[in-house]
Amino acid sequence: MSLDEYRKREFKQVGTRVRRPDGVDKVTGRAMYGADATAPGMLWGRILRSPHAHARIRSIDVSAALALKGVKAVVTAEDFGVPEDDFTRDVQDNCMARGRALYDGHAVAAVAAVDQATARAALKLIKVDYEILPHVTDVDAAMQPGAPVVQEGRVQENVPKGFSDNVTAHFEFGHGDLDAGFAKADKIVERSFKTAATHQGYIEPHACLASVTSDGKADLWCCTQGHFYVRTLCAGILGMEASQLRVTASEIGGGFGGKTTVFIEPVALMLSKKAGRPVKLVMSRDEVFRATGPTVSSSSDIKIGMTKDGRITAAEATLRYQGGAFPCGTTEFGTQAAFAAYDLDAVRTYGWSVMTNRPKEAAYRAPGAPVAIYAVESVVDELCQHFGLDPLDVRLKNAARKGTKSSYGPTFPDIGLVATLEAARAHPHYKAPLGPNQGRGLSCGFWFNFGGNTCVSLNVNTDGTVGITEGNPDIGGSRASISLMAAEELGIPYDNIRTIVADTSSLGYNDVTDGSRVTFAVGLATIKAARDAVRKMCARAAKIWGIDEEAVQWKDGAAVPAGPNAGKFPPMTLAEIAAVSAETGGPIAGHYEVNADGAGVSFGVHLCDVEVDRETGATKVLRYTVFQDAGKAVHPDYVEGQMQGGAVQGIGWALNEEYIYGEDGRLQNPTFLDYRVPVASDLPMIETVILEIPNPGHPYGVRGVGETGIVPPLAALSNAVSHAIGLRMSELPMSPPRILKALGGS
Amino acid sequence: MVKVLLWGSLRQATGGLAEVEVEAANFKQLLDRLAVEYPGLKPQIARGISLSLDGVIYREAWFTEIGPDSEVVLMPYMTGG
Amino acid sequence: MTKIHVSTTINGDAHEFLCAPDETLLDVLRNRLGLTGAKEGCGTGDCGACSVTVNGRLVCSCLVLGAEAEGAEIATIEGMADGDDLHPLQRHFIDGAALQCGVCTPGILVAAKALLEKNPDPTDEELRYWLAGNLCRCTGYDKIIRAVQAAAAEMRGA
Amino acid sequence: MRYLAATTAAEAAAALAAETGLTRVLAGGTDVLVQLRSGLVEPELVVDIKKIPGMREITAEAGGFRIGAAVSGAEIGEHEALCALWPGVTEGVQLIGSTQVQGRCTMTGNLCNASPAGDAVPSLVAANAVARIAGPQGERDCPVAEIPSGPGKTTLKKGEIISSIFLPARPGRASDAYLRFIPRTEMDIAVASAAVSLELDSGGTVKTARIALGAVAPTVIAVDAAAALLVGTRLDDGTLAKMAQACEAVCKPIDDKRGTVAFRTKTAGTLARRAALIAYARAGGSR
Repeated sequence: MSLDEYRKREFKQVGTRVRRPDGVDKVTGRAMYGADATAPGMLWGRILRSPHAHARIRSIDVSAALALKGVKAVVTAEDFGVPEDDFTRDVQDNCMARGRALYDGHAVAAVAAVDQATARAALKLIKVDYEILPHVTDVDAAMQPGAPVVQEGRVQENVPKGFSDNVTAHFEFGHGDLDAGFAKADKIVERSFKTAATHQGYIEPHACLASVTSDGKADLWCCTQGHFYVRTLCAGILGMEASQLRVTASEIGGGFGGKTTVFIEPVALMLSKKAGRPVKLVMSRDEVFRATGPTVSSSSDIKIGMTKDGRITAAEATLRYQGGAFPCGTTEFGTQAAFAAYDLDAVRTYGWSVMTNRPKEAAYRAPGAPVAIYAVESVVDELCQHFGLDPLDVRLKNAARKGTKSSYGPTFPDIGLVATLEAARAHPHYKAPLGPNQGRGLSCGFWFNFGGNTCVSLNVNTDGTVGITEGNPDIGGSRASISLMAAEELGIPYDNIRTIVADTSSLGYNDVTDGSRVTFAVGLATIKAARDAVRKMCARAAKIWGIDEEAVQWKDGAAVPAGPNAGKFPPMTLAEIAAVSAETGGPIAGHYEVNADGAGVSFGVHLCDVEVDRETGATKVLRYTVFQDAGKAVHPDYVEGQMQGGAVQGIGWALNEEYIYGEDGRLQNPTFLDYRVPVASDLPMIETVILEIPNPGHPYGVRGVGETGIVPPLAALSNAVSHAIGLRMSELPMSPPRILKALGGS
Repeated sequence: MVKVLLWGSLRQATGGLAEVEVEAANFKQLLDRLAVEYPGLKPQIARGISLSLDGVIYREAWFTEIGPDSEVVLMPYMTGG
Repeated sequence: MTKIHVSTTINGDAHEFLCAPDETLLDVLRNRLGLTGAKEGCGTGDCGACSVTVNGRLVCSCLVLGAEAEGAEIATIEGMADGDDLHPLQRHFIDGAALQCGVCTPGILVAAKALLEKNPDPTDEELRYWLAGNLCRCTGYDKIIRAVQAAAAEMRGA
Repeated sequence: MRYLAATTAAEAAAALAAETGLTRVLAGGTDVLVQLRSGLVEPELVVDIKKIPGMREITAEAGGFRIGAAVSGAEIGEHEALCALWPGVTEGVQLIGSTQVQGRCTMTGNLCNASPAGDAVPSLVAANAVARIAGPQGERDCPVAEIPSGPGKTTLKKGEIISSIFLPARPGRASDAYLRFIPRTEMDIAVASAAVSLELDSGGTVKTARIALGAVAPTVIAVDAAAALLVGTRLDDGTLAKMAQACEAVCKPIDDKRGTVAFRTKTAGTLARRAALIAYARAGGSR
């Protein structure tokens, strides 16, 4: 595929703040989320989970549960086959433990019953005979030879000898002569960091409604970031043909990466298959925390050398990620992203993937990057402090730009980092005075972004309106953006277009809503589908006018003769062409299918002011400003929303959010009471500055914006706190006890 | 011939070379040649490799054309949240 | 468990239902009455997604037993708009993009309405503390605060 | 589980006394429903006391106030005279949970839940509040401080319920204050807390003082030794520092997911010092 070259243009609709099409449904309580659907004869499912961090399952006796009146089916791992490929098997084993429970909260059995109370009662009748095994939850402990091994036989060929079998993968990136680089430095700072695991914390627990009929057909309704992928996984796990399993994505109550895989869907399908009735399965919050999504926890060592005038001479990072009880798919991204913001002659990053007895990590907004960049940006800040240099000047001096050989290999094309840093430097926030016990921190952030498989249909209705059918769950207003791009391309009002997210039977495969891909890739496909429809409408007009198709062009929502030689015909609008579509050849529709590339990387810079109470260690965020390159902000409200939401998730990560494990390996805080996501009163307004450095790979210049925003807050907060208290913090979260301890107050 | 930059931990499959040269006009040919000439790369190719071509990342497109002067960098298969 | 017969008023309409003694008002609304606008985000009163008012008082319906609804006046998100006329809060939430995924939105709207009835001109800080029991993970609260203030200003006639 | 909406205290007490299985009293339900939800508690009988006359009322009595057991936090916060007389008690109650929880939670429920971290309890203890208890043997009064006996445990006997809490009258120059520490600004359980109640003489010198600490021992504790240090002073910095040390000296907290022993101990002293200053200013003192 050749890249779709960006062309500068004046936008008429893109860039305006239109009302989202799902707005009224969502403010009136009508929108249907995962747990909101019902079906005739529906049963309620419920899952029994391991209370042990690590245990061999000797036997499961379900007879008493099955004997309970109202129980219609019980499912254990024995009901499933064993998939051949590692990936599907891991997903399945995470949904239902096979032989061994690998973490506190790991599913071991499930029931379907006529009501929730009966399902609850049935779980208590299931007898699981566990043999408790030693466990490990800390990343550094899990790497040591002799650590309890979470799973055998998972070590990749790239792992050097001498580690525990929990170390499954090793990555190395970078270039240049480190020794020579460090030799040129006037100061080298080496520091180690730790970060706790956090959860995506979406407010809607996972929920689904599965219906399998005796002829082998199945329907699944679920909240997911990617229902096509749910179909792939579930069909693989249940041995079904994709055509027989139709998956419909409900409205989704947040995902942030955590709803990019399956947890309960295969179980609900199996329960429905065995019970012969529809089964609804809804997770409790406790289950969400114990058995889904968390991101990695990490430990890292950073070494950076700098000259006294602020030039980085060499940089090295070793990043150790634990991704729970299965091989982790996050390490490589953090390891690549660590130094992405810098133009370096000598750089090396090493990544280690480690298994522990914790839930299988799921993607979380720019997976791997926040903790890597947190550690790097902390050390850069420390060096600036050492030399008394302005941290923005130093970042500008070392900033990656067009032509920079990136720390992960490729040479950057047009990127927006310098413009973003300059915007931060010019902003009043950067010069605003600070009071006592206050500090200002800043950090760069980066994410790769990608495009991916996308399939869009655009139907021109006979009344002159347009329906768009796309396949990516709308997680933050994407239907509005997609309609806007179609409106721009077709030259008709936004309100004449309705975009819907179709089920898996309606379109070709669409990748998951992740990688900040939807506005970029679905937008691109929508523009191309619109152009396809335009070409067909021009052909109809050409027929009507009796001229060549090439002699017709599209202008302001109408077909017009391409020039004086084409003949004199009044413009024929989309509505006029649509009205006679039956007479001119039938329905008019545009299509586009692509595996989109050229997403264009995204950079951001965050500025943050905090005040620390030196007697309690409490941190208050006083002011926060986000600068980010959006390429082109199609719907600025929702671009700002991504920047603000990402920033606040990062603030939570920096200050209070953490998975806390006890000595017994059990999660101590699986509630929103003790897993402390930021509440409204914790925060100031989050100011946003959108930069628009067009992405050459998109016709409108769009870059993904969803993920980068969570990357800088960790270091921005840590740097701000470190300045406020005059001590370098190196562990997240910077909870009050940790800060007070650093201050020597307790 | 196309020059291909590998990430560090793949060097063990190429006898320590961080950059190798293979005959390929597109991504598919590149992966196929790499698997033949450096069999140690096969497990990683099976797990997934993305391609950066002149600074633009391609996740999996086999028929992406590679010119003789293109900058070609291998990357682990990209995903996101 | 023997079920309990409950007569109540929901959004101005009389309702009767049977519920188990340990069934929450949230489960009754969602599973017995089809009012799925109130969401269960936690079931323990920590997220506010199930907010409703009972006799004018803002509560988490997950922390109320269905049986306690006997004789009560309950208001849910489904009763907030007057037919096709959206409440100013609802309009400003759409116009101000104060929702992304929207799952916390019903609870926040019900909570914000309860505040404005008590205090038509809250400061940002009062508003943030009032809404502290309504978790939103998407927006960072910025646009929510702005939208509620815009609605409050309109309702004051400012 | 059976649900009983009792209409008299006697009916409630009798039903609770007669039940051989596990029972729970339901006022605001903000703790009871969480327990039910967890599945760890499966009571045979839940007695709702909200329909009992007087349970939802705040009444003036002997210059003080009697607060029915089912009065919600929000209702307490809206009672201007009560808030003026006992600002520390009322601010403590109003710190329980969210606005939504305030719509339901009660001071008495917070007391009977017997968490050492309950936000309503330290101020009640510092205020010398008295609980009125209805039981199978009739009514009795008991100092609030004697109700909790350990985490989740109370001294109430089978069949007994608290029907109201009495806050006594106060002289002119007296006030109280409550502070707690939580990692966020809202929605957390106190990691440490302190309530201080002061009476001043006409010259602004402390005449009597009561200090109670939360979340630093198995129950809320009154720290008389620390309070005694304040008497006869105008809360000079030296006195406050000694008082804070005396508070720290009696702390025996636990290390858990919410805070460390060291943090809880240090913070209890800090909060007691800060709360004392607030109470002092409220009582009309100036240093």
